[in-house]
Amino acid sequence: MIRVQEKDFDVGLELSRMTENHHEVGAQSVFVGLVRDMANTGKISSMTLEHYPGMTEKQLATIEEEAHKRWSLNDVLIIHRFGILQPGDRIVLVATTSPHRTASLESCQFIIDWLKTKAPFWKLESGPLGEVWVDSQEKDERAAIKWDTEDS
Amino acid sequence: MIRVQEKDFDVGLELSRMTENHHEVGAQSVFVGLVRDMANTGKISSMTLEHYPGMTEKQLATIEEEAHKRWSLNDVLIIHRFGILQPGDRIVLVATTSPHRTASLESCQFIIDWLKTKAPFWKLESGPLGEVWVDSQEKDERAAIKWDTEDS
Amino acid sequence: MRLLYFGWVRARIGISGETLDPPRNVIDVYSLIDWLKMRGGGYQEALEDPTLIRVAVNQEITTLDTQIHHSDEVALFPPMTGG
Amino acid sequence: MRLLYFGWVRARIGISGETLDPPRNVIDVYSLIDWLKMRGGGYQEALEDPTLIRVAVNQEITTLDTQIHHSDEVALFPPMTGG
Repeated sequence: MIRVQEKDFDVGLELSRMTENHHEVGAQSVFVGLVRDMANTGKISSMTLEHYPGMTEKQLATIEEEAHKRWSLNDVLIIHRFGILQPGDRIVLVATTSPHRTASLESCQFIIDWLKTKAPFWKLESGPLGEVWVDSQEKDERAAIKWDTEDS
Repeated sequence: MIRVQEKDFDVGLELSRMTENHHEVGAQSVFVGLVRDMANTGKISSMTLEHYPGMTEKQLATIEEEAHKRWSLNDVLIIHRFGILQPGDRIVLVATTSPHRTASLESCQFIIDWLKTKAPFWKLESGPLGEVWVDSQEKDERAAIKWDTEDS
Repeated sequence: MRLLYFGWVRARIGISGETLDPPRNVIDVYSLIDWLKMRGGGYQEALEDPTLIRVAVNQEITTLDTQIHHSDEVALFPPMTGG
Repeated sequence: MRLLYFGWVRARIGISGETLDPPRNVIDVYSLIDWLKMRGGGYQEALEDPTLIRVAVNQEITTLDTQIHHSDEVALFPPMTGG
């Protein structure tokens, strides 16, 4: 399941839903991304997440489908927030369940690497230097590309 | 923090505690292990986790310390249950927080690989053939050894 | 043609989107960018270095040499920073 | 010497632990296993194949050639299956 929303999510509730009454699940791997208070330019006061409505949902659905193709998974959950967030706020939740741990661990990492470079979000940090757009990271590109080459 | 306990744990509560008022955290990676209803011998009715009290805590503390040595982490949490569990019950929670996702993702996987072969637990499944001890998996050995060679 | 701008491309151009009617010689994203830059001001500033620009046509990520048509939704933006 | 048994080693021997006074020629875990096997019954069955046996001395995982003393806590068990 994928969700793009402004409001926060309840991690415990979301994770329980994926495993309750699903006794074929042996492993659940989870990633929670949060707004850090430190940016390159100093302490930030807020972060605005802009996104491309419509395309975001399409991209996330593509990632979800790709994860199911590559691994034997019981379920995939991706929740990505947009809007104005404060330090300590949750940004993203990725969770995958599978009978065995390797599929679940690998697919969770795959999805988060993918989101970094292929989900249409743009981050604007408000800090001591005013508003600064977060640059894409070359290491994020490399992390995402790694999954392409492993595939071929 | 490490905990060895008979009772269940509240995943949402445990994860929130690690990030609330810790605004230096940008990434939290989590693994939840659960009792699957399918074993090699068929559907199981329960699983008994035997452990070595005292040594279990020592081993888990060693793993925690090793993770902190290898990665720059804000926090590590390992909760491992023992006793009689039913299909769908949670067995283990591993969670790591760090400013950046790579440290958190890698250390979480490291810890779960380590636990599989170096935490003194033994699993007894009750199923259609009666009680059967779960064999250690050669692939678990390989997964754990991988971290040794990466280290050297 | 429906145009959408995101991130600092949007901030520099000053609007989040618009519907424009590019001339016939705008056949792909490259020529669209060249045409927009001629409008000057924020467009020139936002699109100055096309190597920094990413594009989606009809909500699919693609390359700057992609052919485009009047009925397309074309979005221009900096590299994405999700997750 | 404090001895502890876990997993199917415990199940086959039939007790979870005991305090024994091994003879002088029991100098390492190998010779402890040999001596225990001579007690027959569950010990023989549990320890028949020493390659399947893992050992901790004073709660530290170690190898079967580790020297042991009367004051040690020695635990014998199958490969661990945590997580």
